Amino acid sequence: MRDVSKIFHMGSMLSRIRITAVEHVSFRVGPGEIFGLAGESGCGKTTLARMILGFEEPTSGTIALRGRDGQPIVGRRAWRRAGVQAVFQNPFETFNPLRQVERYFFETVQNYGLAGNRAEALERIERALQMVGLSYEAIAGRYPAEFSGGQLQRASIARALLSEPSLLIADEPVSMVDASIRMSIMNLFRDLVDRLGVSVVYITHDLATAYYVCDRIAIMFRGNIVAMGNVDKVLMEPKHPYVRLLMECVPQTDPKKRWRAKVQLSASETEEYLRAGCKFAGRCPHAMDICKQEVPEEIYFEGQMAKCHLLRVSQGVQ
Amino acid sequence: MRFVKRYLIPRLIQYVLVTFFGITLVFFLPRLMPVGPVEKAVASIQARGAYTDPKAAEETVRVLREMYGLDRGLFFQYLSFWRRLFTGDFGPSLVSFPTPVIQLIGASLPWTFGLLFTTTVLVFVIGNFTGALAGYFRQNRALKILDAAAMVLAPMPYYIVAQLLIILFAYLIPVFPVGGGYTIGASVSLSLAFIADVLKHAFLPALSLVLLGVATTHQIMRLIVQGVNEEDYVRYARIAAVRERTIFGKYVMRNAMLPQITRLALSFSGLFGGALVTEVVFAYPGVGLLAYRAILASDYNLIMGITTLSTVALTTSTLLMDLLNPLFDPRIRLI
Amino acid sequence: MWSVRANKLCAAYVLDIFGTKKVIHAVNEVSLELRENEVYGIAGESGCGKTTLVRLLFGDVQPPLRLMGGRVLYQVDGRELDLYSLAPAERRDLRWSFISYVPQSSMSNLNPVIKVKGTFGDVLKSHAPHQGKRELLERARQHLVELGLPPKVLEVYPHQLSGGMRQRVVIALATLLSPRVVIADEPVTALDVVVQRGVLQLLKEVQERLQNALVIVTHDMGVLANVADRIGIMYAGRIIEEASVWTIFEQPLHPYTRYLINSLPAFGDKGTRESAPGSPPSLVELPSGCAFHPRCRLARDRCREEVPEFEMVGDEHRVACWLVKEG
Amino acid sequence: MKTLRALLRDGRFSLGSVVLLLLVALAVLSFFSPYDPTEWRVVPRDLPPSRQYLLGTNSLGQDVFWLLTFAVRNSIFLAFLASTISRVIALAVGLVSGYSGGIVDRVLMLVNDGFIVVPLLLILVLLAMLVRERLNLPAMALLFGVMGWAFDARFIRSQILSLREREFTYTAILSGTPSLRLIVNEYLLFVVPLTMATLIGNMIWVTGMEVTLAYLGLTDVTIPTLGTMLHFALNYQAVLLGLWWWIFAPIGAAVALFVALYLLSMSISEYLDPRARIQRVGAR
Repeated sequence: MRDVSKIFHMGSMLSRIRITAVEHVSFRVGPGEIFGLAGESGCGKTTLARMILGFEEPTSGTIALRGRDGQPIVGRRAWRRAGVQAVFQNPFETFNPLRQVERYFFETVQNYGLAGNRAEALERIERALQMVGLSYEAIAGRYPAEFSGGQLQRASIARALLSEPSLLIADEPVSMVDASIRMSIMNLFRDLVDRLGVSVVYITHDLATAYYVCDRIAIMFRGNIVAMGNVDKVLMEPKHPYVRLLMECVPQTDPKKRWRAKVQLSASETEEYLRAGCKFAGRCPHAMDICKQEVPEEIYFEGQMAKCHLLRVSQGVQ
Repeated sequence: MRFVKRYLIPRLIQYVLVTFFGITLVFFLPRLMPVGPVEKAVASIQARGAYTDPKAAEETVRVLREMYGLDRGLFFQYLSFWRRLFTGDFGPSLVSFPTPVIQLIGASLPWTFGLLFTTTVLVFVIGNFTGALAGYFRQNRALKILDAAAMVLAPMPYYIVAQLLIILFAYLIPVFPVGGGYTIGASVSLSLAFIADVLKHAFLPALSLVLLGVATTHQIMRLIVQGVNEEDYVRYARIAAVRERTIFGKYVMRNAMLPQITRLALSFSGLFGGALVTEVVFAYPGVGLLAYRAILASDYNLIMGITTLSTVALTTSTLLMDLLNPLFDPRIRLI
Repeated sequence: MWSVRANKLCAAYVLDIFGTKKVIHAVNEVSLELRENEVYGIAGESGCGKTTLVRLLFGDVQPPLRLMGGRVLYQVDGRELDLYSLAPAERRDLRWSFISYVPQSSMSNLNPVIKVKGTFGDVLKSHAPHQGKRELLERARQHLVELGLPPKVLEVYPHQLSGGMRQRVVIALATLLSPRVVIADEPVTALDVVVQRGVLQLLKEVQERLQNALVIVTHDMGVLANVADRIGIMYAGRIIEEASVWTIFEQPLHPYTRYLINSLPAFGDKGTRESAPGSPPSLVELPSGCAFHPRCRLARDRCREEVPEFEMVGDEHRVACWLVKEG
Repeated sequence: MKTLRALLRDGRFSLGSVVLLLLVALAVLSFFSPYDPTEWRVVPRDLPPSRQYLLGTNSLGQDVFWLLTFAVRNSIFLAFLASTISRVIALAVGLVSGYSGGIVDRVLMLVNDGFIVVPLLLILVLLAMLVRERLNLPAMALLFGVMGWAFDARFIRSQILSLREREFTYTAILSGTPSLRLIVNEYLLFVVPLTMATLIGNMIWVTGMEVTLAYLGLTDVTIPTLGTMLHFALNYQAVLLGLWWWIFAPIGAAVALFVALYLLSMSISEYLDPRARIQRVGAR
């Protein structure tokens, strides 16, 4: 059986301006799972993605990865070949506008030694493109500007799949794609997970699509994961006050569920990063003294995790 | 405090490093040449030994060898170069032996400084003004002619423009003197007549610098203003029907000036190079002419002194502009 | 009562890119009406011409954009004015006092080198040239207090404000002279959900206070579901369906609108959503007939040949689709 | 081809290229010269322009027109060679510095800034003074090339810095492309056109410096260039003697060369900067 799992354990990742971008974040993604990583801009989700991809080194902590065959992956090259690949936000930027799209496919095949000759390479490329609903013929000899955004995003996914990685990082893959074809890309991810058993980390600020596609989800706030668990639990029965606030603010696409109450806005973002204790304490309607002093611990119950002092008090859980 | 930590201290460190490295370059580059500078100077003195006092020549050679530690390693020479630099000692000049180099430079400096300061200010004011107008009113005929003139002038070397000015205003229409700092024989004093004389002599050198400086500044400012004109805040102010005059002054100009202030140091260093050449063409008694005399006589000490001090002057002017910048840009002041 | 009426507006960008002439038909025969005390939402994907439409309503037509036909009428204090037959000075006078604009939220809508009060002062001064500086400042301060914003924002530079606060300051700036129409173009696009909600809240509050017309242009149907009263759906430079927010979400008629609404993910419902096939057309080469026909599963011959008319099909509900018309 | 046609629609570009082509044609003519430019007293002295001596003759007994053809040839050759050398250095420093970042970047940029802050004219004068006797064209090109790269290296580096942050860089990394190949594959196409524009700008600088050094008498005066021609004209008091053709021939050619190159570089860099291009469109 293929068993893909990743265990993250990382400590304070110091960025240049000495603001902790990601703090003591741990989670694991199982094989064939879509794991959502959601939060507002600047919550550290992109830094986290860059660390998983190996573009940045964690200051402390470790990241482990297993291939589709269940073996642990070591080494930079293998990490990206059998380990983790990515799909980016802007499909028009994913490929160099001055180069033909197909060249990235051949380079990937060649650099990772995935095929012995050109015929094999072509076959492999064709297979990957078929999986996303394209064909080699459709991309041959064309430059990025000659595609639509949706096609390019599919091509980008196909390229990521070439080396049969165990994990796909999708960083806001649909936010730049036209609304009318967004869902077809989301459906594609679901389809790929079901068919290939690849895992996906879906990074987004959009909770609605995350709810649609994810199995489990982690909500990040100012470098911390404040809630994590099954997507239905975390989003539909939010325990952490921040998640509750988020859910209230997501504009529901139904005029029957219009907003009523007013919301309070955060003062300054840097201030929240530097805050000791719970980073959300400044805006939390239920903040207590302890929230401003101590970082809350992880509390597990009913299949979800939340970091909140309030929960310990009200639930009495460890 | 954040300003000091994020802006001031990095700038100061940068200043020290770049100055250090620049002077190091000045020291090592000549030594990478197939002919060593000191050997060359020694040779040229020895060559002249035939018709100068042989004792004095020998003395010079001895002093030079000792001073540069010629018989010791390069690193030792480098260290002693720095040691002497900190005491302002560049050794004796070879042309006017044994007058110290620093004294010669000191005597020429006011002339060059006066010329440079005046022209830099004029270039900044005139070039930015015409450039801004040309960038803002892009359809204006007169300004388009100005653009064309700037386009032809900008790439010229200072030397050619200076030469043309001499031919034009000193030979063909002799309204200005051909060269010099003041009429030879005039008594140096602070009288009105003398000052007028000095200004008359400085006019053509200054004009050549101003013409070229304005042409370049004009073109850059025009491009900057065209860019700023497309910025969101300018378009938004225009949509909000803010008066054109206010938009030009407070929205376009204020923002377009920021890069120009940063560039001022660069413009200064460009004019400095120009001044060196212009002074030679007009025999204007500044540092440039001094350097020229040093070249003719292979006066290595003097050239090294001038080059080193110029490096310090240029890095310092950059630092000054960096320090001035926050006064105009709140985004730097209030990081 | 209506305040702005657009009649068969057509506009195009005429580009001359080193000799090759390129015409982008950004807005085609758009007619709409903005009424007092309503929030009108314009929805569409990127490149559908919605920003151009806004510029036309506003009278901000500069090369390479060209008005190719149609009229825009303003109803100012009971008088009907034809925007494009007004003198430039008259048009300028209507800006901010009758119609004003909230641009896409970005860092750069406020002059970075002057304090916020400077920008407020400049706008006020241009419309009330005889008032003193102190008076103007007081007026700006009062306005901010009315909107529930801290007046101390006047004393800082734009870069010292957070993104959400900056956008709210811009909203305050746009409503300084109590305009009858406020047009907001993607006012919350770059903002996080919590801030987004705050900004929308402010827009809505101001609208309720002034009882004027607010136009929100966005690609985010969720935003419109929450604040709009009526919605116009744009596709390839045309409004293809217009109805009240309830009708649009519950009984969309145009196939494009249907795809759009039905593909929206919703909490509590994980059922599969289908996107429309294909991708939006380029405005340079529009398909013949109905621009949506290449992506429409129900397209008939007529759809390929004739542009459907934009017709009333029910109470305040207009659609441009042959299928709807022919049943 | 499309690019060339687009550029030719810009009046500045076509004017610049016409003038430059004329100058190149003049330079080519030197190969058919009846005289050896290094020899003196081959024609009568101080003759004004005439049918026989198109641009007159000088006090050294040389035909100014044919001398000019050599001068233009040598000056253009020198400028091109020197600028090519400095472009190679600038590209290497800019690409490596911009892509690798970190300590490599810092050290390279320190060197770079050192070259920017030193008064180049003085240094060149100093160096030329030392090797005056050996300063033939290739040596001079090397000297100018080694001194004139710093500004554009910084420019190229800033381009790379912004390219490095674009997503396709990460696509290439994820495709397993090694660093060196990545720089060549992904960035060179972006940087080369800009480098060409700086090449022309640098040629202006080199020619200006050559003229200046020659005027100061620091180059090998036996090689005819625009600078040495001027040097002789001034040394023989051509202005005072009224031999205007002698002095205006090199000045005219130099001015034409400067303006032509400048027009080309302005036009090309504006074409390459899409923002400026949009403005051009908007203006019509």
